[in-house]
Amino acid sequence: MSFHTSKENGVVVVDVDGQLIVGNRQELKQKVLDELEGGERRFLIDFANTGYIDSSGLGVLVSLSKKIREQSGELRLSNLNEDLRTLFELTKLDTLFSIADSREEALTSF
Amino acid sequence: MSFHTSKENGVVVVDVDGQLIVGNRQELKQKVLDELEGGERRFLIDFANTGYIDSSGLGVLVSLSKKIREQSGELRLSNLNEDLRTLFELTKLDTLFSIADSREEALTSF
Amino acid sequence: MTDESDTTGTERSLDSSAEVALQLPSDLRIIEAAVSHLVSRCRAFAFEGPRLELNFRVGVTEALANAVLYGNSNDPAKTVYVKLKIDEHQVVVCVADEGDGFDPSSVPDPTTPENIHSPGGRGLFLIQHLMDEIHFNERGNSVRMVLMREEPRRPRG
Amino acid sequence: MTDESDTTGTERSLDSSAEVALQLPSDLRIIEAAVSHLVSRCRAFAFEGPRLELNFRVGVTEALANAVLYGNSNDPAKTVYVKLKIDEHQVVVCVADEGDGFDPSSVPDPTTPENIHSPGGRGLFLIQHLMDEIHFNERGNSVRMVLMREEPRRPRG
Ligand SMILES: Nc1ncnc2c1ncn2[C@@H]1O[C@H](COP(=O)(O)OP(=O)(O)O)[C@@H](O)[C@H]1O
Ligand SMILES: Nc1ncnc2c1ncn2[C@@H]1O[C@H](COP(=O)(O)OP(=O)(O)O)[C@@H](O)[C@H]1O
Repeated sequence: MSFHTSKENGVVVVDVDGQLIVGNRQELKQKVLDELEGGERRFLIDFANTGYIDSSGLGVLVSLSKKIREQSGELRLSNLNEDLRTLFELTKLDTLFSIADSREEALTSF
Repeated sequence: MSFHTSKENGVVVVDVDGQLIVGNRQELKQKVLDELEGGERRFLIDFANTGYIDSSGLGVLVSLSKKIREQSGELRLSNLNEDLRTLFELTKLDTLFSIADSREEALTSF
Repeated sequence: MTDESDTTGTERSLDSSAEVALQLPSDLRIIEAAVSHLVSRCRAFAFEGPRLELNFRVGVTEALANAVLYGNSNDPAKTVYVKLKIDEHQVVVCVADEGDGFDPSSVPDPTTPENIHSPGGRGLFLIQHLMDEIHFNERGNSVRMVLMREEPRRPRG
Repeated sequence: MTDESDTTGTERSLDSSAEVALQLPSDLRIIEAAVSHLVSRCRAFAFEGPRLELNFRVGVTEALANAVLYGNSNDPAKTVYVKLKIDEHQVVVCVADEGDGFDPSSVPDPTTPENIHSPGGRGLFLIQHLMDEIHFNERGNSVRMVLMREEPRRPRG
Protein backbone atom coordinates (compact mmCIF):
# COMPACT_ATOMS: atom_id res chain seq x y z
CA MET A 1 0.00 0.00 0.00
CA SER A 2 1.21 3.48 -0.76
CA PHE A 3 -0.03 6.96 -1.52
CA HIS A 4 1.66 8.79 -4.34
CA THR A 5 1.18 12.53 -4.76
CA SER A 6 1.78 14.58 -7.89
CA LYS A 7 0.73 17.98 -9.20
CA GLU A 8 -1.13 18.29 -12.51
CA ASN A 9 -2.44 21.64 -13.81
CA GLY A 10 -2.59 23.14 -10.34
CA VAL A 11 -4.36 20.09 -8.89
CA VAL A 12 -2.81 17.87 -6.21
CA VAL A 13 -3.44 14.32 -7.42
CA VAL A 14 -3.19 11.49 -4.91
CA ASP A 15 -3.01 7.92 -6.18
CA VAL A 16 -4.14 5.27 -3.72
CA ASP A 17 -2.21 2.08 -4.46
CA GLY A 18 -3.65 -0.86 -2.55
CA GLN A 19 -6.12 -0.59 0.30
CA LEU A 20 -7.51 2.51 1.97
CA ILE A 21 -8.41 1.13 5.38
CA VAL A 22 -8.25 1.69 9.10
CA GLY A 23 -4.55 0.80 9.23
CA ASN A 24 -3.38 3.49 6.79
CA ARG A 25 -6.07 6.16 6.57
CA GLN A 26 -4.07 8.54 8.82
CA GLU A 27 -1.28 8.56 6.29
CA LEU A 28 -3.60 9.74 3.50
CA LYS A 29 -5.20 12.29 5.81
CA GLN A 30 -1.85 13.74 6.85
CA LYS A 31 -0.59 13.92 3.26
CA VAL A 32 -3.62 15.89 2.09
CA LEU A 33 -3.76 18.14 5.17
CA ASP A 34 -0.07 19.00 4.71
CA GLU A 35 -0.75 20.10 1.14
CA LEU A 36 -3.81 22.05 2.26
CA GLU A 37 -1.73 23.82 4.89
CA GLY A 38 0.89 24.48 2.20
CA GLY A 39 -1.73 26.48 0.30
CA GLU A 40 -3.06 23.91 -2.16
CA ARG A 41 -6.82 24.09 -2.79
CA ARG A 42 -7.63 21.64 -5.57
CA PHE A 43 -7.41 17.93 -4.83
CA LEU A 44 -8.10 14.81 -6.81
CA ILE A 45 -7.95 11.38 -5.24
CA ASP A 46 -7.62 8.70 -7.89
CA PHE A 47 -8.69 5.13 -7.15
CA ALA A 48 -7.52 3.46 -10.37
CA ASN A 49 -5.16 1.21 -8.39
CA THR A 50 -7.21 0.77 -5.23
CA GLY A 51 -8.19 -2.66 -3.97
CA TYR A 52 -10.84 -1.87 -1.42
CA ILE A 53 -11.93 0.85 0.99
CA ASP A 54 -13.42 0.24 4.41
CA SER A 55 -15.63 2.48 6.54
CA SER A 56 -12.61 4.28 8.00
CA GLY A 57 -11.37 4.99 4.51
CA LEU A 58 -14.75 6.41 3.56
CA GLY A 59 -14.74 8.39 6.81
CA VAL A 60 -11.38 9.94 6.05
CA LEU A 61 -12.65 11.08 2.65
CA VAL A 62 -15.70 12.68 4.30
CA SER A 63 -13.57 14.52 6.81
CA LEU A 64 -11.01 15.67 4.21
CA SER A 65 -13.78 16.93 1.97
CA LYS A 66 -15.13 19.01 4.85
CA LYS A 67 -11.71 20.44 5.76
CA ILE A 68 -10.96 21.30 2.14
CA ARG A 69 -14.34 23.01 1.68
CA GLU A 70 -13.73 25.06 4.85
CA GLN A 71 -10.66 26.49 3.08
CA SER A 72 -12.76 27.16 -0.03
CA GLY A 73 -11.03 24.31 -1.79
CA GLU A 74 -12.41 21.41 -3.76
CA LEU A 75 -12.00 17.63 -3.56
CA ARG A 76 -12.86 15.29 -6.41
CA LEU A 77 -12.62 11.55 -6.79
CA SER A 78 -11.97 9.50 -9.91
CA ASN A 79 -11.71 5.98 -11.26
CA LEU A 80 -13.93 4.16 -8.80
CA ASN A 81 -14.37 0.65 -10.13
CA GLU A 82 -17.73 -1.09 -9.88
CA ASP A 83 -16.99 -2.54 -6.42
CA LEU A 84 -15.93 0.81 -5.00
CA ARG A 85 -18.94 2.52 -6.53
CA THR A 86 -21.15 0.00 -4.74
CA LEU A 87 -19.66 1.15 -1.42
CA PHE A 88 -20.35 4.81 -2.18
CA GLU A 89 -23.89 4.03 -3.28
CA LEU A 90 -24.67 1.80 -0.28
CA THR A 91 -23.54 4.51 2.12
CA LYS A 92 -25.14 7.28 -0.01
CA LEU A 93 -21.75 9.00 -0.15
CA ASP A 94 -22.11 9.19 -3.94
CA THR A 95 -24.43 12.15 -3.20
CA LEU A 96 -21.72 13.93 -1.19
CA PHE A 97 -18.75 13.67 -3.55
CA SER A 98 -18.01 14.85 -7.01
CA ILE A 99 -17.00 11.60 -8.71
CA ALA A 100 -15.53 11.50 -12.22
CA ASP A 101 -15.11 8.41 -14.38
CA SER A 102 -11.57 9.23 -15.40
CA ARG A 103 -8.67 11.25 -14.13
CA GLU A 104 -8.72 13.45 -17.25
CA GLU A 105 -12.42 14.20 -16.86
CA ALA A 106 -11.86 15.12 -13.21
CA LEU A 107 -8.88 17.35 -14.00
CA THR A 108 -10.58 19.34 -16.77
CA SER A 109 -13.74 19.90 -14.71
CA PHE A 110 -12.08 21.85 -11.87
CA MET B 1 8.43 3.00 11.68
CA SER B 2 9.77 5.37 9.05
CA PHE B 3 12.96 6.35 7.26
CA HIS B 4 13.66 10.03 6.95
CA THR B 5 16.29 11.25 4.51
CA SER B 6 18.05 14.62 4.55
CA LYS B 7 21.20 16.09 3.08
CA GLU B 8 23.87 17.60 5.33
CA ASN B 9 27.21 18.90 3.96
CA GLY B 10 27.04 16.65 0.92
CA VAL B 11 26.15 13.58 2.96
CA VAL B 12 22.83 11.76 2.62
CA VAL B 13 21.65 11.17 6.20
CA VAL B 14 19.02 8.52 6.81
CA ASP B 15 17.26 8.44 10.18
CA VAL B 16 15.78 5.10 11.15
CA ASP B 17 12.74 5.75 13.33
CA GLY B 18 11.53 2.55 14.94
CA GLN B 19 12.60 -0.94 13.94
CA LEU B 20 14.86 -2.01 11.10
CA ILE B 21 13.63 -5.54 10.50
CA VAL B 22 12.62 -8.07 7.92
CA GLY B 23 9.27 -6.33 7.29
CA ASN B 24 10.72 -2.97 6.26
CA ARG B 25 14.36 -3.50 5.26
CA GLN B 26 13.48 -3.28 1.53
CA GLU B 27 12.23 0.24 2.05
CA LEU B 28 15.57 1.39 3.49
CA LYS B 29 17.46 -0.45 0.79
CA GLN B 30 15.43 1.14 -2.00
CA LYS B 31 15.78 4.63 -0.52
CA VAL B 32 19.56 4.40 -0.34
CA LEU B 33 19.94 2.72 -3.74
CA ASP B 34 17.82 5.45 -5.35
CA GLU B 35 20.14 8.10 -3.93
CA LEU B 36 23.18 6.12 -5.04
CA GLU B 37 21.77 5.89 -8.54
CA GLY B 38 21.05 9.63 -8.40
CA GLY B 39 24.79 10.22 -7.96
CA GLU B 40 25.14 10.49 -4.18
CA ARG B 41 28.28 8.86 -2.74
CA ARG B 42 28.39 9.70 0.97
CA PHE B 43 25.87 8.10 3.29
CA LEU B 44 25.26 8.20 7.00
CA ILE B 45 22.65 6.01 8.65
CA ASP B 46 21.74 7.34 12.08
CA PHE B 47 20.25 5.03 14.70
CA ALA B 48 19.46 7.59 17.41
CA ASN B 49 15.76 6.72 17.20
CA THR B 50 16.02 3.04 16.43
CA GLY B 51 14.35 0.42 18.61
CA TYR B 52 15.96 -2.77 17.45
CA ILE B 53 17.56 -4.34 14.37
CA ASP B 54 17.20 -7.97 13.36
CA SER B 55 19.45 -10.12 11.20
CA SER B 56 17.72 -8.91 8.01
CA GLY B 57 18.34 -5.34 9.05
CA LEU B 58 22.02 -6.12 9.64
CA GLY B 59 22.06 -7.91 6.28
CA VAL B 60 20.69 -4.92 4.44
CA LEU B 61 23.41 -2.73 5.95
CA VAL B 62 26.07 -5.20 4.79
CA SER B 63 24.70 -5.29 1.27
CA LEU B 64 24.30 -1.49 1.05
CA SER B 65 27.83 -1.00 2.29
CA LYS B 66 29.08 -3.29 -0.50
CA LYS B 67 27.03 -1.55 -3.22
CA ILE B 68 28.16 1.88 -2.06
CA ARG B 69 31.81 0.82 -1.99
CA GLU B 70 31.48 -0.56 -5.53
CA GLN B 71 30.61 2.98 -6.62
CA SER B 72 33.59 4.34 -4.66
CA GLY B 73 31.23 5.74 -2.08
CA GLU B 74 31.26 5.53 1.69
CA LEU B 75 28.73 4.41 4.30
CA ARG B 76 28.95 5.31 7.97
CA LEU B 77 26.76 4.54 10.93
CA SER B 78 26.13 6.62 14.02
CA ASN B 79 24.34 6.67 17.37
CA LEU B 80 24.17 2.96 18.08
CA ASN B 81 22.94 2.58 21.62
CA GLU B 82 24.36 -0.11 23.90
CA ASP B 83 21.84 -2.75 22.79
CA LEU B 84 22.50 -2.14 19.11
CA ARG B 85 26.24 -2.17 19.68
CA THR B 86 25.86 -5.59 21.28
CA LEU B 87 24.32 -6.86 18.04
CA PHE B 88 27.19 -5.51 15.94
CA GLU B 89 29.75 -6.97 18.31
CA LEU B 90 28.09 -10.39 18.53
CA THR B 91 28.01 -10.67 14.74
CA LYS B 92 31.48 -9.10 14.39
CA LEU B 93 29.97 -6.50 12.07
CA ASP B 94 31.61 -3.80 14.20
CA THR B 95 34.79 -4.73 12.31
CA LEU B 96 33.12 -4.12 8.93
CA PHE B 97 31.52 -0.74 9.49
CA SER B 98 32.78 2.67 10.33
CA ILE B 99 30.71 3.50 13.43
CA ALA B 100 30.70 6.96 15.02
CA ASP B 101 29.34 7.84 18.43
CA SER B 102 27.47 10.90 17.24
CA ARG B 103 26.05 12.26 14.05
CA GLU B 104 28.38 15.28 14.17
CA GLU B 105 31.44 13.10 14.59
CA ALA B 106 30.35 10.97 11.64
CA LEU B 107 29.66 13.99 9.43
CA THR B 108 32.98 15.72 10.07
CA SER B 109 35.00 12.54 9.50
CA PHE B 110 33.95 11.99 5.85
CA MET C 1 4.63 -26.20 26.11
CA THR C 2 6.24 -28.84 23.93
CA ASP C 3 8.65 -28.79 21.07
CA GLU C 4 7.22 -31.84 19.32
CA SER C 5 6.19 -31.40 15.73
CA ASP C 6 2.54 -31.79 16.64
CA THR C 7 2.48 -28.25 17.99
CA THR C 8 1.73 -27.39 14.38
CA GLY C 9 -2.04 -27.18 14.34
CA THR C 10 -3.68 -29.60 11.98
CA GLU C 11 -6.68 -28.56 10.04
CA ARG C 12 -9.75 -30.53 9.20
CA SER C 13 -9.63 -30.46 5.45
CA LEU C 14 -12.34 -32.74 4.14
CA ASP C 15 -13.33 -32.35 0.54
CA SER C 16 -16.43 -30.39 1.41
CA SER C 17 -15.41 -27.93 4.12
CA ALA C 18 -12.43 -26.30 5.78
CA GLU C 19 -11.87 -24.43 9.00
CA VAL C 20 -9.37 -21.76 9.94
CA ALA C 21 -8.65 -20.38 13.41
CA LEU C 22 -6.51 -17.32 14.10
CA GLN C 23 -5.55 -15.76 17.40
CA LEU C 24 -4.22 -12.32 16.65
CA PRO C 25 -2.51 -9.54 18.53
CA SER C 26 -5.02 -6.73 18.86
CA ASP C 27 -3.28 -4.32 16.53
CA LEU C 28 -4.63 -2.36 13.56
CA ARG C 29 -1.43 -3.12 11.66
CA ILE C 30 -2.31 -6.81 11.34
CA ILE C 31 -5.72 -6.31 9.74
CA GLU C 32 -4.59 -6.19 6.14
CA ALA C 33 -2.47 -9.33 6.50
CA ALA C 34 -5.22 -11.18 8.37
CA VAL C 35 -7.78 -10.35 5.69
CA SER C 36 -5.39 -11.42 2.88
CA HIS C 37 -4.80 -14.69 4.71
CA LEU C 38 -8.51 -15.42 5.06
CA VAL C 39 -9.13 -14.44 1.43
CA SER C 40 -6.42 -16.79 0.23
CA ARG C 41 -7.87 -19.60 2.33
CA CYS C 42 -11.25 -18.95 0.66
CA ARG C 43 -9.63 -18.90 -2.80
CA ALA C 44 -7.99 -22.25 -2.06
CA PHE C 45 -11.55 -23.46 -1.66
CA ALA C 46 -12.55 -22.09 -5.07
CA PHE C 47 -14.41 -19.08 -3.76
CA GLU C 48 -13.59 -16.01 -5.83
CA GLY C 49 -15.01 -12.93 -7.55
CA PRO C 50 -16.52 -9.69 -6.25
CA ARG C 51 -18.33 -11.34 -3.33
CA LEU C 52 -14.92 -12.35 -2.03
CA GLU C 53 -12.97 -9.24 -3.06
CA LEU C 54 -15.55 -6.71 -1.88
CA ASN C 55 -18.20 -8.18 0.43
CA PHE C 56 -15.94 -10.55 2.34
CA ARG C 57 -12.90 -8.27 2.51
CA VAL C 58 -14.80 -5.22 3.69
CA GLY C 59 -17.05 -7.14 6.11
CA VAL C 60 -14.13 -8.88 7.79
CA THR C 61 -12.03 -5.71 7.87
CA GLU C 62 -14.84 -3.88 9.68
CA ALA C 63 -15.34 -6.62 12.23
CA LEU C 64 -11.60 -6.82 12.96
CA ALA C 65 -11.29 -3.04 13.26
CA ASN C 66 -14.19 -2.90 15.73
CA ALA C 67 -12.75 -5.76 17.77
CA VAL C 68 -9.37 -3.99 18.01
CA LEU C 69 -10.57 -0.42 18.49
CA TYR C 70 -13.69 -0.81 20.64
CA GLY C 71 -13.81 -4.34 22.02
CA ASN C 72 -10.15 -4.40 22.99
CA SER C 73 -9.82 -0.61 23.49
CA ASN C 74 -6.81 -0.53 21.13
CA ASP C 75 -4.73 -2.32 23.79
CA PRO C 76 -1.97 -4.26 21.99
CA ALA C 77 -1.69 -6.73 24.88
CA LYS C 78 -5.18 -8.04 24.06
CA THR C 79 -6.14 -10.72 21.56
CA VAL C 80 -8.67 -11.04 18.74
CA TYR C 81 -10.09 -14.48 17.95
CA VAL C 82 -11.13 -15.37 14.42
CA LYS C 83 -12.77 -18.51 13.13
CA LEU C 84 -13.66 -19.19 9.54
CA LYS C 85 -15.53 -22.10 8.08
CA ILE C 86 -16.04 -22.47 4.38
CA ASP C 87 -18.07 -25.10 2.53
CA GLU C 88 -19.51 -25.36 -0.95
CA HIS C 89 -22.37 -22.97 -0.20
CA GLN C 90 -21.10 -20.31 2.19
CA VAL C 91 -18.37 -18.92 4.37
CA VAL C 92 -18.97 -18.23 8.08
CA VAL C 93 -16.59 -15.92 9.97
CA CYS C 94 -16.64 -15.27 13.72
CA VAL C 95 -14.67 -12.41 15.22
CA ALA C 96 -14.49 -12.17 19.02
CA ASP C 97 -12.77 -9.70 21.30
CA GLU C 98 -12.07 -9.45 25.02
CA GLY C 99 -14.37 -6.47 25.56
CA ASP C 100 -17.63 -5.91 27.39
CA GLY C 101 -19.66 -5.85 24.19
CA PHE C 102 -22.27 -3.31 23.12
CA ASP C 103 -25.81 -3.10 21.88
CA PRO C 104 -25.73 -3.18 18.07
CA SER C 105 -29.35 -2.01 17.85
CA SER C 106 -28.29 1.31 19.39
CA VAL C 107 -26.06 2.21 16.44
CA PRO C 108 -27.74 4.88 14.24
CA ASP C 109 -28.24 4.71 10.46
CA PRO C 110 -25.27 6.51 8.85
CA THR C 111 -27.15 7.37 5.65
CA THR C 112 -29.68 9.82 7.12
CA PRO C 113 -29.21 13.56 6.42
CA GLU C 114 -28.09 14.17 10.06
CA ASN C 115 -25.45 11.44 9.91
CA ILE C 116 -24.22 11.46 6.33
CA HIS C 117 -21.52 14.08 7.09
CA SER C 118 -20.10 12.15 10.04
CA PRO C 119 -16.60 10.76 9.58
CA GLY C 120 -17.55 7.57 11.45
CA GLY C 121 -20.36 5.14 12.04
CA ARG C 122 -20.44 3.18 8.76
CA GLY C 123 -18.77 -0.05 9.88
CA LEU C 124 -21.70 -2.09 11.13
CA PHE C 125 -23.85 -0.70 8.34
CA LEU C 126 -21.40 -2.05 5.76
CA ILE C 127 -21.27 -5.45 7.44
CA GLN C 128 -25.07 -5.58 7.47
CA HIS C 129 -25.31 -4.69 3.80
CA LEU C 130 -22.37 -6.68 2.46
CA MET C 131 -22.80 -9.91 4.42
CA ASP C 132 -25.89 -12.09 4.12
CA GLU C 133 -26.27 -12.65 7.85
CA ILE C 134 -24.85 -11.00 10.96
CA HIS C 135 -25.41 -12.23 14.52
CA PHE C 136 -23.99 -10.99 17.80
CA ASN C 137 -23.71 -13.01 20.95
CA GLU C 138 -25.69 -11.69 23.89
CA ARG C 139 -22.76 -9.85 25.41
CA GLY C 140 -21.94 -8.20 22.10
CA ASN C 141 -18.23 -9.05 21.96
CA SER C 142 -18.52 -11.74 19.29
CA VAL C 143 -19.94 -11.33 15.82
CA ARG C 144 -20.78 -14.14 13.43
CA MET C 145 -21.12 -13.26 9.75
CA VAL C 146 -22.37 -15.47 6.95
CA LEU C 147 -21.69 -14.83 3.27
CA MET C 148 -23.19 -17.06 0.59
CA ARG C 149 -20.86 -17.82 -2.31
CA GLU C 150 -23.56 -16.80 -4.76
CA GLU C 151 -25.85 -13.81 -4.37
CA PRO C 152 -29.04 -15.12 -2.73
CA ARG C 153 -32.04 -14.91 -5.03
CA ARG C 154 -34.34 -13.40 -2.44
CA PRO C 155 -33.66 -9.73 -1.71
CA ARG C 156 -31.95 -9.24 1.63
CA GLY C 157 -34.12 -8.21 4.60
CA MET D 1 -18.52 -22.48 15.05
CA THR D 2 -20.52 -20.74 17.73
CA ASP D 3 -21.39 -17.20 18.54
CA GLU D 4 -21.44 -17.68 22.29
CA SER D 5 -19.25 -15.40 24.33
CA ASP D 6 -17.04 -18.30 25.32
CA THR D 7 -15.42 -18.22 21.89
CA THR D 8 -13.17 -15.67 23.57
CA GLY D 9 -10.22 -17.75 24.67
CA THR D 10 -9.60 -17.68 28.35
CA GLU D 11 -6.13 -17.60 29.69
CA ARG D 12 -4.68 -19.38 32.65
CA SER D 13 -3.50 -16.46 34.68
CA LEU D 14 -2.38 -17.75 38.04
CA ASP D 15 -0.26 -15.49 40.11
CA SER D 16 2.92 -17.28 39.14
CA SER D 17 2.67 -17.93 35.42
CA ALA D 18 0.82 -16.93 32.27
CA GLU D 19 0.41 -18.46 28.83
CA VAL D 20 -0.26 -16.86 25.48
CA ALA D 21 -1.13 -18.62 22.23
CA LEU D 22 -1.21 -16.93 18.83
CA GLN D 23 -2.11 -18.37 15.44
CA LEU D 24 -0.90 -15.94 12.85
CA PRO D 25 -1.21 -15.47 9.12
CA SER D 26 2.17 -16.27 7.63
CA ASP D 27 3.01 -12.73 6.57
CA LEU D 28 6.13 -10.64 7.24
CA ARG D 29 3.91 -7.63 7.84
CA ILE D 30 2.57 -9.07 11.09
CA ILE D 31 5.92 -9.67 12.75
CA GLU D 32 6.34 -6.26 14.34
CA ALA D 33 2.82 -6.33 15.79
CA ALA D 34 3.20 -9.90 17.02
CA VAL D 35 6.48 -9.08 18.76
CA SER D 36 4.99 -5.94 20.39
CA HIS D 37 2.09 -8.02 21.62
CA LEU D 38 4.34 -10.65 23.19
CA VAL D 39 6.54 -7.95 24.72
CA SER D 40 3.56 -6.25 26.29
CA ARG D 41 2.37 -9.58 27.68
CA CYS D 42 5.79 -10.04 29.26
CA ARG D 43 5.74 -6.50 30.65
CA ALA D 44 2.35 -7.18 32.22
CA PHE D 45 4.21 -9.92 34.06
CA ALA D 46 6.85 -7.50 35.30
CA PHE D 47 9.55 -8.59 32.91
CA GLU D 48 11.38 -5.57 31.52
CA GLY D 49 14.76 -4.09 30.62
CA PRO D 50 17.33 -4.91 27.93
CA ARG D 51 16.81 -8.67 28.12
CA LEU D 52 13.23 -8.02 27.02
CA GLU D 53 13.88 -5.13 24.62
CA LEU D 54 16.89 -6.68 22.89
CA ASN D 55 17.27 -10.41 23.54
CA PHE D 56 13.60 -11.31 23.52
CA ARG D 57 12.57 -8.97 20.70
CA VAL D 58 15.36 -9.96 18.35
CA GLY D 59 15.16 -13.69 19.15
CA VAL D 60 11.42 -13.84 18.56
CA THR D 61 11.62 -11.67 15.42
CA GLU D 62 14.20 -14.06 13.94
CA ALA D 63 12.16 -17.15 14.72
CA LEU D 64 9.00 -15.63 13.23
CA ALA D 65 10.83 -14.45 10.10
CA ASN D 66 12.28 -17.93 9.53
CA ALA D 67 8.88 -19.56 10.05
CA VAL D 68 7.27 -17.24 7.48
CA LEU D 69 10.08 -17.14 4.90
CA TYR D 70 11.50 -20.67 4.98
CA GLY D 71 9.11 -22.92 6.90
CA ASN D 72 6.00 -21.56 5.20
CA SER D 73 7.77 -20.55 1.96
CA ASN D 74 6.34 -17.03 2.25
CA ASP D 75 2.88 -18.41 1.40
CA PRO D 76 0.26 -16.11 2.99
CA ALA D 77 -2.29 -18.91 3.11
CA LYS D 78 -0.16 -20.70 5.71
CA THR D 79 -0.14 -20.22 9.47
CA VAL D 80 2.50 -19.64 12.14
CA TYR D 81 1.86 -20.97 15.66
CA VAL D 82 3.27 -19.19 18.68
CA LYS D 83 3.13 -20.17 22.32
CA LEU D 84 4.58 -18.20 25.16
CA LYS D 85 4.79 -19.10 28.80
CA ILE D 86 6.18 -16.74 31.37
CA ASP D 87 6.81 -17.34 35.04
CA GLU D 88 8.87 -15.64 37.70
CA HIS D 89 12.15 -17.08 36.40
CA GLN D 90 11.94 -17.27 32.62
CA VAL D 91 9.96 -16.92 29.45
CA VAL D 92 9.60 -19.81 27.01
CA VAL D 93 8.52 -19.15 23.42
CA CYS D 94 7.71 -21.78 20.81
CA VAL D 95 7.36 -20.87 17.14
CA ALA D 96 6.13 -23.56 14.75
CA ASP D 97 5.51 -23.48 11.02
CA GLU D 98 3.89 -25.83 8.49
CA GLY D 99 7.15 -26.58 6.68
CA ASP D 100 9.34 -29.65 6.28
CA GLY D 101 11.92 -28.38 8.71
CA PHE D 102 15.68 -28.27 8.28
CA ASP D 103 18.89 -29.29 9.98
CA PRO D 104 20.03 -26.39 12.18
CA SER D 105 23.48 -27.92 12.61
CA SER D 106 24.10 -27.40 8.88
CA VAL D 107 23.90 -23.62 9.15
CA PRO D 108 27.41 -22.09 8.94
CA ASP D 109 28.92 -19.59 11.38
CA PRO D 110 28.24 -16.09 9.97
CA THR D 111 31.20 -14.48 11.76
CA THR D 112 34.02 -16.27 9.89
CA PRO D 113 36.04 -14.27 7.32
CA GLU D 114 34.35 -16.16 4.43
CA ASN D 115 30.85 -15.41 5.72
CA ILE D 116 31.10 -12.00 7.33
CA HIS D 117 30.34 -10.20 4.04
CA SER D 118 27.22 -12.23 3.35
CA PRO D 119 23.91 -10.31 3.52
CA GLY D 120 22.19 -13.28 5.18
CA GLY D 121 22.71 -16.11 7.59
CA ARG D 122 22.74 -14.32 10.96
CA GLY D 123 19.27 -15.22 12.22
CA LEU D 124 19.90 -18.51 14.01
CA PHE D 125 23.22 -17.20 15.25
CA LEU D 126 21.45 -14.28 16.93
CA ILE D 127 18.86 -16.57 18.51
CA GLN D 128 21.64 -18.82 19.82
CA HIS D 129 23.53 -15.89 21.32
CA LEU D 130 20.62 -13.84 22.62
CA MET D 131 18.45 -16.60 24.08
CA ASP D 132 19.61 -18.84 26.90
CA GLU D 133 18.37 -22.05 25.31
CA ILE D 134 17.22 -23.04 21.84
CA HIS D 135 15.77 -26.44 20.93
CA PHE D 136 14.34 -27.69 17.67
CA ASN D 137 11.92 -30.56 17.30
CA GLU D 138 13.22 -33.50 15.27
CA ARG D 139 11.56 -32.38 12.06
CA GLY D 140 12.99 -28.88 12.43
CA ASN D 141 9.77 -26.90 11.95
CA SER D 142 9.30 -25.93 15.58
CA VAL D 143 11.74 -24.01 17.72
CA ARG D 144 11.56 -23.58 21.47
CA MET D 145 13.51 -20.72 23.01
CA VAL D 146 14.11 -20.04 26.69
CA LEU D 147 15.16 -16.68 28.07
CA MET D 148 15.89 -16.21 31.77
CA ARG D 149 14.65 -12.95 33.24
CA GLU D 150 18.07 -12.34 34.74
CA GLU D 151 21.37 -12.99 33.02
CA PRO D 152 22.47 -16.48 34.13
CA ARG D 153 25.58 -16.44 36.27
CA ARG D 154 27.32 -19.26 34.42
CA PRO D 155 28.69 -18.24 31.02
CA ARG D 156 26.61 -19.62 28.17
CA GLY D 157 27.88 -22.77 26.46
N1 LIG E 1 -16.72 -5.13 19.14
C1 LIG E 1 -17.26 -4.02 19.67
N2 LIG E 1 -17.20 -3.80 21.02
C2 LIG E 1 -17.70 -2.68 21.57
N3 LIG E 1 -18.33 -1.71 20.86
C3 LIG E 1 -18.44 -1.85 19.52
C4 LIG E 1 -17.91 -3.01 18.87
N4 LIG E 1 -18.17 -2.87 17.54
C5 LIG E 1 -18.81 -1.70 17.38
N5 LIG E 1 -18.98 -1.06 18.57
C6 LIG E 1 -19.66 0.22 18.81
O1 LIG E 1 -20.51 0.51 17.71
C7 LIG E 1 -20.20 1.81 17.18
C8 LIG E 1 -20.42 1.85 15.68
O2 LIG E 1 -19.44 1.05 15.03
P1 LIG E 1 -19.27 1.16 13.47
O3 LIG E 1 -20.60 1.11 12.81
O4 LIG E 1 -18.28 0.11 13.07
O5 LIG E 1 -18.69 2.62 13.19
P2 LIG E 1 -17.35 3.33 13.72
O6 LIG E 1 -16.35 2.25 13.90
O7 LIG E 1 -16.98 4.27 12.63
O8 LIG E 1 -17.73 4.03 15.00
C9 LIG E 1 -18.77 2.07 17.59
O9 LIG E 1 -18.49 3.44 17.65
C10 LIG E 1 -18.70 1.39 18.94
O10 LIG E 1 -19.19 2.24 19.94
N1 LIG F 1 11.76 -22.67 10.09
C1 LIG F 1 12.64 -23.03 9.12
N2 LIG F 1 12.27 -23.92 8.16
C2 LIG F 1 13.15 -24.29 7.18
N3 LIG F 1 14.38 -23.80 7.05
C3 LIG F 1 14.82 -22.88 7.96
C4 LIG F 1 13.98 -22.45 9.03
N4 LIG F 1 14.68 -21.56 9.77
C5 LIG F 1 15.88 -21.44 9.18
N5 LIG F 1 15.98 -22.23 8.09
C6 LIG F 1 17.17 -22.39 7.20
O1 LIG F 1 18.32 -21.94 7.88
C7 LIG F 1 19.01 -20.95 7.12
C8 LIG F 1 19.69 -19.93 8.03
O2 LIG F 1 18.73 -19.15 8.66
P1 LIG F 1 19.15 -17.81 9.41
O3 LIG F 1 20.34 -18.09 10.25
O4 LIG F 1 17.94 -17.29 10.10
O5 LIG F 1 19.65 -16.83 8.28
P2 LIG F 1 18.88 -16.22 7.00
O6 LIG F 1 17.43 -16.14 7.37
O7 LIG F 1 19.49 -14.89 6.80
O8 LIG F 1 19.15 -17.17 5.88
C9 LIG F 1 17.94 -20.34 6.23
O9 LIG F 1 18.50 -19.79 5.05
C10 LIG F 1 17.06 -21.56 5.94
O10 LIG F 1 17.59 -22.32 4.88
